[in-house]
Amino acid sequence: MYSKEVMDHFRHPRNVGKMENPDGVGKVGDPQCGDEMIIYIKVENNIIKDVSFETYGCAAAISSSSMTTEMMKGKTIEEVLQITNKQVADNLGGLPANKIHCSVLAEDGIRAAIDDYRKKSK
Amino acid sequence: MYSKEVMDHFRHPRNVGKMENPDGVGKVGDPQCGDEMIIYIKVENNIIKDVSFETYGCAAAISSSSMTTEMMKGKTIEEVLQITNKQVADNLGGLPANKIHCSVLAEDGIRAAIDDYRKKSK
Amino acid sequence: MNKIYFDNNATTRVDDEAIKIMNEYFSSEYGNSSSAHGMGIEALETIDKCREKIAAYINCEPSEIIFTGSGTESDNMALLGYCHLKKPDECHIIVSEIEHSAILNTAKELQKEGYGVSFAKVNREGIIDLDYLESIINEKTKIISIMYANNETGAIQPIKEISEITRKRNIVFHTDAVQYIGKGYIDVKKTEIEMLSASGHKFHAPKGVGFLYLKKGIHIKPLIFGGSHERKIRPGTVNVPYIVSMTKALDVAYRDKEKNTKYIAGLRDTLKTGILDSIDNIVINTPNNSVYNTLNISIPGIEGEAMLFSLSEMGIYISTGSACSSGDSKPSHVMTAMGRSDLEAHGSLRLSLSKYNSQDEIDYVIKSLKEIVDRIRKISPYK
Amino acid sequence: MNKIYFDNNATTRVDDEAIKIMNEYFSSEYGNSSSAHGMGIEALETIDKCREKIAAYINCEPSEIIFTGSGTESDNMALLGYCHLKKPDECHIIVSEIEHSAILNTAKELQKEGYGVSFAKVNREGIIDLDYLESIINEKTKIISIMYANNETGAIQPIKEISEITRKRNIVFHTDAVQYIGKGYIDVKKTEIEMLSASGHKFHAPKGVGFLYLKKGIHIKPLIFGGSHERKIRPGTVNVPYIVSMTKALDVAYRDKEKNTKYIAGLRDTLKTGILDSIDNIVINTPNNSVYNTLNISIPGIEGEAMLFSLSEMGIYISTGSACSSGDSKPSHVMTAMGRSDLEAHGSLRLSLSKYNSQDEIDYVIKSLKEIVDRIRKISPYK
Ligand SMILES: Cc1ncc(COP(=O)(O)O)c(C=O)c1O
Ligand SMILES: Cc1ncc(COP(=O)(O)O)c(C=O)c1O
Repeated sequence: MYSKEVMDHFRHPRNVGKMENPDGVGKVGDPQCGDEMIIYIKVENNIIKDVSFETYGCAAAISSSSMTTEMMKGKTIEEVLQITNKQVADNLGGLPANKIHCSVLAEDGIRAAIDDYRKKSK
Repeated sequence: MYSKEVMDHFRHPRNVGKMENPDGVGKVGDPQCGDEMIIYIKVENNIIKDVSFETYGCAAAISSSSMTTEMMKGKTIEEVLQITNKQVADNLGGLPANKIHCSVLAEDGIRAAIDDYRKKSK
Repeated sequence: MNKIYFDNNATTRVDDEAIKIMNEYFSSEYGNSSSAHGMGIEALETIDKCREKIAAYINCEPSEIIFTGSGTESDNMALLGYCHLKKPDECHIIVSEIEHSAILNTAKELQKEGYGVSFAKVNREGIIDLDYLESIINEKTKIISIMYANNETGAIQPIKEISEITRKRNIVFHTDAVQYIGKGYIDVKKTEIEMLSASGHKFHAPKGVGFLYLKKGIHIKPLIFGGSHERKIRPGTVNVPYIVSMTKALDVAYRDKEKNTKYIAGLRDTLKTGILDSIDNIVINTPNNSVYNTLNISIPGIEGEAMLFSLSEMGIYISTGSACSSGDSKPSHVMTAMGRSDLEAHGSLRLSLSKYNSQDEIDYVIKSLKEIVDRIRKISPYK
Repeated sequence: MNKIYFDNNATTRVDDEAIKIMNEYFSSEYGNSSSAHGMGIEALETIDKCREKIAAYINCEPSEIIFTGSGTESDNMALLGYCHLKKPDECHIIVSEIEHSAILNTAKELQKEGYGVSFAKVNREGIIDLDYLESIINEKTKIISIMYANNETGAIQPIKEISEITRKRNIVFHTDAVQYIGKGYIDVKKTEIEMLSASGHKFHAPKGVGFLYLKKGIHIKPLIFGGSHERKIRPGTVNVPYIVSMTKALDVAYRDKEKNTKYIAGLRDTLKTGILDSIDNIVINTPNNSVYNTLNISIPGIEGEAMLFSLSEMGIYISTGSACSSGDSKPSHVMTAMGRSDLEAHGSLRLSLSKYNSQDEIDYVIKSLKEIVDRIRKISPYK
């Protein structure tokens, strides 16, 4: 059902945890639907210096979060805004049809975190 | 399903066959419904001297005919008219509910044969 | 007593391979195909593999196969399900006079509900009269249901010709293939068919499982409501063991088709010749173009139940079109539709064979039949 | 990998005795119960003997038992079948909020067709609120359907009290006893019930067979039409092997009831205590008055599918009331009806045991659950 990559990121998620003094925080999802994702970022010179997440959700949601944070690290703000849910899913070796929304959530999470960062740094 | 008596009378029916010069013939039933019975009688001094039958029908119809002819033999006309379908069925050790109509046919057969005899001997 | 089972159009013995494969699904692979965990996923994969195999046999998509609990249910889903999405006064239905009660009584129910229903006639061979069929089609005709092969006579119907009529007129074509699948090849694309019913127990799978082929784009209203099994068209926990068994039985049927066809057709021909040679005044009700296992004859003047019962006493199991045995008052509607007289209809016997029958059995049946006919003819006013 | 199956409310492993007895009906006693010959009569006698046995277990007449193809079908026959003999505007129906989808979606279908439908509420324990139930009865209320025990929580409903309400008001009472039969005693005379649904695969019989108890004098419209099987209420060739198997499984269930109740309830209590002792912030969703095999808990802040999936990876099979696993968007309607928060509902797990489970399995599950909860809680924003 799940790919090896999904399994790996679910079992050993990267970049887990709340961040102290983040530069931006993106919170997306809805516990009513069974998923919520928080992405924390630290930005230096327009570059994602550090990123972490906390996710409430199924295995696909957790692994999508983990993969997304890995993909964000070291990229410029403009670059991370180019990340699509499709790329996340592809990097995970694909997701089952009924789990695609989890990667969409991750994409939304990136945007929300960047929005928050831009608001705060104005 | 069928009693031993029914089986016996079906396998070895008594008084089978067309009668030459009968005094009365009763024909009842309807091939459309899958059964027809002909009872032939010879009457002497108001007594059934001889009786035979031809029946088209199921095992219950054939054994009812056979039993009925056995019950008629040697009885007076008044006596055979007292024979009921219930007696026929009882003497056969009972009939399944959906086969009771076969014994009714036999009772009708007696009446028809006697009617025919009375008409002819008028 | 040895059992000689010549009633394979009523039901069949389950194939040994189809029994063997099913058993592990009772005690080991017993997951519910709706469960999200490993055992559930395995169960789902199992039935989907079955779906693929069955789809391949009739040349449709796997998603077009819906597993059901019987041929009767498949037939009802097709007919009731299709019509109940249409208004009664906008929907005219045609079924043949010789359909199984699963179609016939369903059509009569629709008639009661206000749908227009017409009945296609057959000729003396028990084969659909195509001209008559065309003549009863009207502008409201939405669905035609005609069986692939008849259960009483084995007569194979002109399915190709009917599908040309329905395709031309844009009418949905349903066929009850319960008596044909596994015995003949079916291709729902080559011969355009929109819906097709099948039942496992006619081809050496268990009783209580079947399927409906429902062409993509054809919508039916479910008969029952509940979970989301079988795309919500047929809810209820999926009967994995029987589906596996049915699939295996179909595999075996098509794997051994050539061999079995030859063998069983051979037995039937010997049976037919043997009966015709030893008993006179026989009417043959099975036409030349028939499934190879069925022989229906009439012995006018002998009521079928008396025959059936006498044979059963000897361990020979057959069926009859006479009423007496079924509690009904009229003889077989199929015999009547074929123009058989009352005596012929009540004297009809169906002998339907399978791969489990033998030449010895055939010989014994011919001999026994002759004896019984002789005995009962003596009793009957019709000789 | 060892399989630890804690999902017995989804489906069960078929009992060995129930497998054994069924097998001879595939290859030897395979007659069609509608056939008039010896093998048919034997098949009919077989199912009628099963009917007698089952009737005795719930204290009804054998003729009041109708064999069906599933619990879903039984439920639909009761609800659709009963209502379809009444006009929509003259018939108000009550079902509970916590019914299985086989009742819930059927009631919603009836609602679409114009019938009045009200939903009975439950309290925080998941038990019917009798005062509320009485308050929604109106003069058109014709039928109330409330389950005997709930499949997600195991909560046993106040069936006796409900039957007193329905009797007093002359309302037909249907109960879905799918999760109760075989685990508790049922007496449809003492506790007056007009219709009752059961499904074999919840008590160690196969999937795809069930029955409906239909009290004499209560009329329902059949869902399907065809032959005269099951008094024309449920046509289709009768599934003799599964009926035999279901009957044997019920025999075994009631024969071993005391022993198994004690054993399984003991396992469940150890499981409950073990979980409560090792994991904090657990909500118990199974009330005291429940079937003895079910434990439903919520671990708020952990989404159920993540748990289910992690356990499944370790060979432990359970179920969850979270949406993610079923493709739906909302969490369990039962949890919501019980006033559970979204996080509680999405974090609900059902562990349902059977006689095939062991103390070792319980210990292993407690340990595994704790490990997984610890791991996933670290990832969750809700600790
Ligand atoms: C032609 C035909 N259609 C439908 C059916 C019904 O199938 P089932 O017995 O599986 O309901 C049968 C046999 O019973 C049949 O012969
Ligand atoms: C309470 C309840 N009712 C009905 C059903 C449906 O039974 P079946 O799966 O046999 O259709 C189930 C289980 O699936 C159930 O738990």
